[in-house]
Amino acid sequence: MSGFAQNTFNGLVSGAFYALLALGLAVIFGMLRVVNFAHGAFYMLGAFGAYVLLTEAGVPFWAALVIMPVGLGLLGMALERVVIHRLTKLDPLYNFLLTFGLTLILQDLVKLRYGVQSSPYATPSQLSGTVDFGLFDFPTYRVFILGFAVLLCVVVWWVLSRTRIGMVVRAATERPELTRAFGIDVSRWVTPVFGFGIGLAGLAGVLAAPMRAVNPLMGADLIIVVFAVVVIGGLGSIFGSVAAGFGIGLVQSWGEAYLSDFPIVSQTIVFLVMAAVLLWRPAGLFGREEAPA
Amino acid sequence: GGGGPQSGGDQKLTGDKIVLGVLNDQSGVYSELSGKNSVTAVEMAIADFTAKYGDKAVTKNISAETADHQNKPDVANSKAQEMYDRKGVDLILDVPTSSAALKVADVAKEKKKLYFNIGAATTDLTGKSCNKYTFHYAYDTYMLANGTGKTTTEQIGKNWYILYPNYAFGQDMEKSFSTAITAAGGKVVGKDGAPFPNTSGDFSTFLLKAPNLTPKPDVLGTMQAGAELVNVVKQYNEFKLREKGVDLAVGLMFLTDIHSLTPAALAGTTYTDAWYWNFDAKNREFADRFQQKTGTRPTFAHAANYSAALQYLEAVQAAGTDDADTVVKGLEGKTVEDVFLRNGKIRAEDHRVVHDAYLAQVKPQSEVAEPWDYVKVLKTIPAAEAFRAPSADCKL
Amino acid sequence: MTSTVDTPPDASRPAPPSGLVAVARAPGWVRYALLAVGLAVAAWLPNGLYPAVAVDILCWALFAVAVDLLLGFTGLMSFGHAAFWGTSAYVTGLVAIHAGLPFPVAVLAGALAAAVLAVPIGYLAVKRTGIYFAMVTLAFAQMVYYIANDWRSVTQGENGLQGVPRELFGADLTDDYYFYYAILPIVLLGLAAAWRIVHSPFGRVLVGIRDNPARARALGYPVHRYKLTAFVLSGFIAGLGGGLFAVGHRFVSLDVLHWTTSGKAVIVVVLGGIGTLWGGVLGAAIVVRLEDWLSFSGFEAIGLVTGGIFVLVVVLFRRGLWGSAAALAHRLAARRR
Amino acid sequence: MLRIENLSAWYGEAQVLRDVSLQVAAGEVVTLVGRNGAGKSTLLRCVMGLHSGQRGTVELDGRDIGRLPAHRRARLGLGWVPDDRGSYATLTVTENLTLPPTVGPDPWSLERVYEAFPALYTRRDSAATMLSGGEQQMLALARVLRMGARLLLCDEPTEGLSPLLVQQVGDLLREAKKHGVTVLLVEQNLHFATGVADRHYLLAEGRVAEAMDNSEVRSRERELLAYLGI
Amino acid sequence: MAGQALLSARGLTRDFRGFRAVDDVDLDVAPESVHALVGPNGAGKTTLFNLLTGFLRPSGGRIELAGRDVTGLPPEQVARLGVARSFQITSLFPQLSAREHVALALQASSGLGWRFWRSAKLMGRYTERADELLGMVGLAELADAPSESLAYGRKRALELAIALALDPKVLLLDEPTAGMGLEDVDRTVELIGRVRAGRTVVMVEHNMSVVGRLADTVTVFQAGKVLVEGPYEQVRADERVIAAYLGAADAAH
Ligand SMILES: Nc1ncnc2c1ncn2[C@@H]1O[C@H](COP(=O)(O)OP(=O)(O)OP(=O)(O)O)[C@@H](O)[C@H]1O
Ligand SMILES: Nc1ncnc2c1ncn2[C@@H]1O[C@H](COP(=O)(O)OP(=O)(O)OP(=O)(O)O)[C@@H](O)[C@H]1O
Ligand SMILES: [Mg+2]
Ligand SMILES: [Mg+2]
Repeated sequence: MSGFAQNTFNGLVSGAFYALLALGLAVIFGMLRVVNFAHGAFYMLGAFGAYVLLTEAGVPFWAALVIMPVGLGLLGMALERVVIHRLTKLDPLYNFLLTFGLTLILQDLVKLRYGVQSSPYATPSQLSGTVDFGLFDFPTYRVFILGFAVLLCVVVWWVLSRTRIGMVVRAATERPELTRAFGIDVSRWVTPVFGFGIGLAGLAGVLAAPMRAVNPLMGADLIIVVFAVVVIGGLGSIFGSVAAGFGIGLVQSWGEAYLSDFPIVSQTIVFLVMAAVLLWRPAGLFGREEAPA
Repeated sequence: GGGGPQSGGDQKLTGDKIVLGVLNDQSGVYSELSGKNSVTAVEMAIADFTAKYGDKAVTKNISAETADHQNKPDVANSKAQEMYDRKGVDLILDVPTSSAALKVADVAKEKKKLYFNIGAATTDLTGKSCNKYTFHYAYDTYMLANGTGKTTTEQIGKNWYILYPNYAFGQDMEKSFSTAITAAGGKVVGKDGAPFPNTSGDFSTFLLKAPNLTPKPDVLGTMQAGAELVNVVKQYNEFKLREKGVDLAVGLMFLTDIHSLTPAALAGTTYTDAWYWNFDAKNREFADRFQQKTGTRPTFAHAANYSAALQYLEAVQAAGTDDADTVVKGLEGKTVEDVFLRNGKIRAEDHRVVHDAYLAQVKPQSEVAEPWDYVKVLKTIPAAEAFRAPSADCKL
Repeated sequence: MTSTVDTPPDASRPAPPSGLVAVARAPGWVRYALLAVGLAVAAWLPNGLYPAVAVDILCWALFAVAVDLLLGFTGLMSFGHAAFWGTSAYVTGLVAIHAGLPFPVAVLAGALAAAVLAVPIGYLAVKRTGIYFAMVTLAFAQMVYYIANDWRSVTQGENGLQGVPRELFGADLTDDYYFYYAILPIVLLGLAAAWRIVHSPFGRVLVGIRDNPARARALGYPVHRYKLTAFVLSGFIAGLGGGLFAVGHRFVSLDVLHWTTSGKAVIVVVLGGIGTLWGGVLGAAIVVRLEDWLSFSGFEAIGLVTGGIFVLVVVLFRRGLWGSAAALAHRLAARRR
Repeated sequence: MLRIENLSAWYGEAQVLRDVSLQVAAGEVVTLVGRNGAGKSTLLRCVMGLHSGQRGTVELDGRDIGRLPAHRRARLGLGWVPDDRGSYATLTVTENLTLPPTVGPDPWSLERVYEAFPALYTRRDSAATMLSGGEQQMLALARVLRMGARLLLCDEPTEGLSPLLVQQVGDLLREAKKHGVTVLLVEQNLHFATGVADRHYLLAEGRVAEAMDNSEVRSRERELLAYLGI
Repeated sequence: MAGQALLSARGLTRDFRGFRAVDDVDLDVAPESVHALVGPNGAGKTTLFNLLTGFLRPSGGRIELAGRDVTGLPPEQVARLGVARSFQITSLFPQLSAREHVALALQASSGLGWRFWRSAKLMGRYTERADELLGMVGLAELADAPSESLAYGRKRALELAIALALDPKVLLLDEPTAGMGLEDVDRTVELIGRVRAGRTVVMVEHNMSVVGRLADTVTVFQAGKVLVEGPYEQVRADERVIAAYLGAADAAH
């Protein structure tokens, strides 16, 4: 029984990473109609940045947790200004391709400077203990991650659905010209949202640094799974992405624990779920049916 | 090496030169443990050879070529062909990644040119895929598993939980480990194949399971490599398994892995090493020279590349020709000794190059006296035991 | 599935990458001259390039053209075409190894297998369009990758399928130089087939569907079935390329199924020019040659270059090489008139 | 209030407006009539600052706004009802209405909008593009009223509306006019146009062919209809 | 009545997330008649069109075409059974020329669209007929212009040409004259008058003069339900219709 609880807890923790990444993707997609392939690369930059800050400037984890998301967010904003926004008028595929290219570039830049070997990053000392849950104990750091991620998801969801921001940005990306004609300076809204989404990826990266291997490729394969997560939850649905993120984390964890005799199943389970969802609800579990194409 | 130099008059070198080709990963996951620094090692071998023989050398025109195979077998295939055909390469060295390694073996066989594999672990190179022109240096899955599995069982603990990545390499390792452990009187109380590649980077399901098995395992044997190994170790520490009495043994680990994980994370971990830079004075001398050129300490792959290049040149020197068949004949059955090969022998039956191996243990951070000096050697595994007997599958 | 039509076809969404470019409307002699030049270059290629590289270019040209058939002419960007390229490579390899048939037969079997696989994947994927389609195909291809990875008894897993023979009625094809000429006709046939598809009544319907699927349905065209057919045809052509690639390298590795392979195929198409068909051939030649050169150059960051190309093309000249050249020629011609 | 001087506009190489000059005084309702393709919609887009290939002067209250970006123009009190209705698929009806900021002295409240267009109230939580054609038309008009724009640029606001609603829109425009709102109206329906407008410009082949007042339009109705049709 | 109707609906209903857009509608369209659907905006006319043409699945009820049950068939199959439609909001292929549009429509009824191994030149066989149809709607000179460059009114005309190209038994026209100048309206009315021979036409139209000139039967909808049905003059004078739809001023006029 405690085994099951532990596996569940673990599933939620790895789900927290999916959720945070999916959330960033969903914010960017929902608002800007851009599928950001480079999301995994920014996650990697977040983790790497934390490592570099620590080793080259002695900046501790807690400071990195603020500095990296902000810094990457600014980088994201610059990126949006310089290239992304030129392409929003075109088919979304172009931005997909652009960010794909960007992924290759970012990975290689880091690789050139720091090599491919994983870099060390220790758990912050305040969180290096374990928390006793009666039935089982659990690393404090994981408990922290879970709490932090849930809090963040709730806050983001609240801001975007309960304030004007979400509405304006959606309008601005759907019909930039028209929106401008209503007296809204589109770029002032869209750019920060893109930066924010990137910042979320960076944040997930910093959080991952003490737990996961920090290397230039850490986001590469992960992003495909996150894509599947987002398709399952409903692309652009904030709630759906977060829910699917945690859900897939759970399913994978259980799959690994109880289906270990069928490695092929536990490995492809995300995609199987995706296929089923596509058959049953092509728009994703929480996605709205788009105006048909 | 034996055999005196031939007189300078009747050299039979193609193009009157020797070209050594280093084909490996220069941009991917193996680029640090081998990569470009292996080229430097090969260049050192050329320099040492030239210095040794001076004017008596079979030629002074020895050079190194290199290409990046990006861990892609199809790239390795084209590059290997191109090296042999166009760049006049006489010997291809290194080639990590089993699929690429096996492919290049094919090319070598077809082009009838020499190939010393160093970077790949698959025993197929000396098993069903062996051929006349291919030699396997340094290490293989059997050596890793046998060394660590047997010695750790004897010296550290009998009950094992094995975690392996679910693909060819991991499955081979798991089998070899289980065999070695059982043979040494140990027991595998549990084993799990983790998804490979493990995109989530999470191994906690398995790590949590380990201490709850009955009987409780003494050792967690992980077969993961590279970044996955880093993940396993980080999470091993997170869940405080060492404190719970489960020691860590690693299937395949390079010096660079220890460096990136830090000895603090790995202290007490055992693994089998093919060579260690600070083992003795001879090794250290080589390591110092290497560090001058590259700024870092050599991994066993670097040393093996040096050794392989050197032994090839010696063989050519002895044969007086770079004709592949002649050189192969000279190499087969030869016993060799150099900075890398201790009690080395080039087996004629399957072209396995056997030598001493070492069971190593990572020192606690407090004992690390100088950068990169991370391990102590617990035991030297004699060459005769370290590698498997020639396989019946191999028909040269 | 609900669907409504009383919304503008896509006021909110801009038109997909444009197709039919100037060359198709160029005067006949220009087209014949281009064709002649193209054939001449193809016939000369292995004399100027390392033959193994030339063989790769041919295979990738087929692959790129297959991807463009979907992207440029049906408006569907498959980011998972490695599934078909790779499946065909494996099937070709297995048939060649175990049945000892002449390699064109093995390749045909591989391409058919790819086409068969394209049916279920296409069936699910064509339910979605645009970016969703890209993500869904990407995910399914990854699934095929994992299956091949785990199905060791057949695929040999990580080690790859070694020793695929180049059997052709006992002819000695070990030299890539001759092998190149042995596969050239097959490749040309594949390219001609793609050209024919694009310029067929079927192709016209595809373009219509690409631009306004609801309208096409109202005309009586079963849109999903057309898309699926295009998907399968594209899978077949990609499979031809993949099968030849397997025979060309005489082995098959898991890489043929990896998502980076799909990504590379799209790079090739975008560089050549989406919706230009021949742009893919040009793109293949450049990318393959460039990668070959880079891996000997000692420059470590190949991704920097391919990624850089990608960004530049997408930002600065979206028409790609072929498209830009065609547009330029068109403008010059118009000015003269 | 609005003065346009020698305005020309192009789509690529094709010129669609040729030296158009016209004026709209404050509080006036002026229609722009012309055959399909005469360039009426393009003219409105030029005024709004949404057309890139243009040359000429556009003045609002004596101030040259020709160089201002669209959102700055809107802030000066311009409200645009686009010919394609401009509904946002990703916003609900209420969001469509509350999206634009208020830009004038007399914005309508949401309640007032819903009172005037009960149909919108019942559909308030649907995505705007799911509305019927006519409902979307109402939404587009309601939106600029809610902004409180001083100068409305309406592109065929009665297209697709039922007769009853057409009357209502007429009433609305007259009402707005009473409150000092200025309207530049593109309209095909002469009958409707004469009902609400003070003056009319006839646009033909990108030029202003004639300026007329109501009585003139009524007396020449047959002739104009024939012209507009040919 | 039901027996003679070419197109008929029984109890047709459609919900959108709890909102009932079409509510238990019975409709019979007599063969070779012109049947007009009118009603306030949002009454459900377009939704009814979408149901009849298969673009929407009904939530309840049944649709018959010439006695055959066509409920729930996908749009392409409905189209193949001889039901052509135009769209209320213009829906064209932006990059194709007017002629290509019509050719594509003409080809739809043949199996030619599947011939991926034949030359597109085969489609040349439709040029003559396409030009003829374009001439009918007044687009002869614009046959080569890409449809995105056509002004709105021209696009409406092209919609009509496309629908005609399908040579349908039943022609469903959603506001065919919306956005047209008066002359174009006259031309369109005259055109519909011409093509109705041997066909059944169902149209949604707000322009009552067009309805008056063409329609044999008029059905007035309100809030998803049939309010009144009958000949034009009778419907026009109906109190309920005036109150709900026409408004007093227009009725007087
Ligand atoms: N995006 C475009 N590209 C090229 N030409 C265009 C474009 N939009 C409009 N045109 C052309 O510009 C001219 C004027 O178009 P505009 O839409 O202003 O006419 P209009 O008077 O509003 O017509 P309608 O009454 O049909 O709305 C037309 O000839 C049209 O073909
Ligand atoms: N896909 C949909 N989702 C939700 N509501 C819808 C959808 N389609 C239509 N509706 C609603 O159904 C009702 C009927 O719409 P419909 O388009 O059929 O009206 P109509 O009679 O054609 O009106 P108009 O004359 O304005 O075109 C409207 O209130 C509309 O908002
Ligand atoms: Mg207009
Ligand atoms: Mg309608």
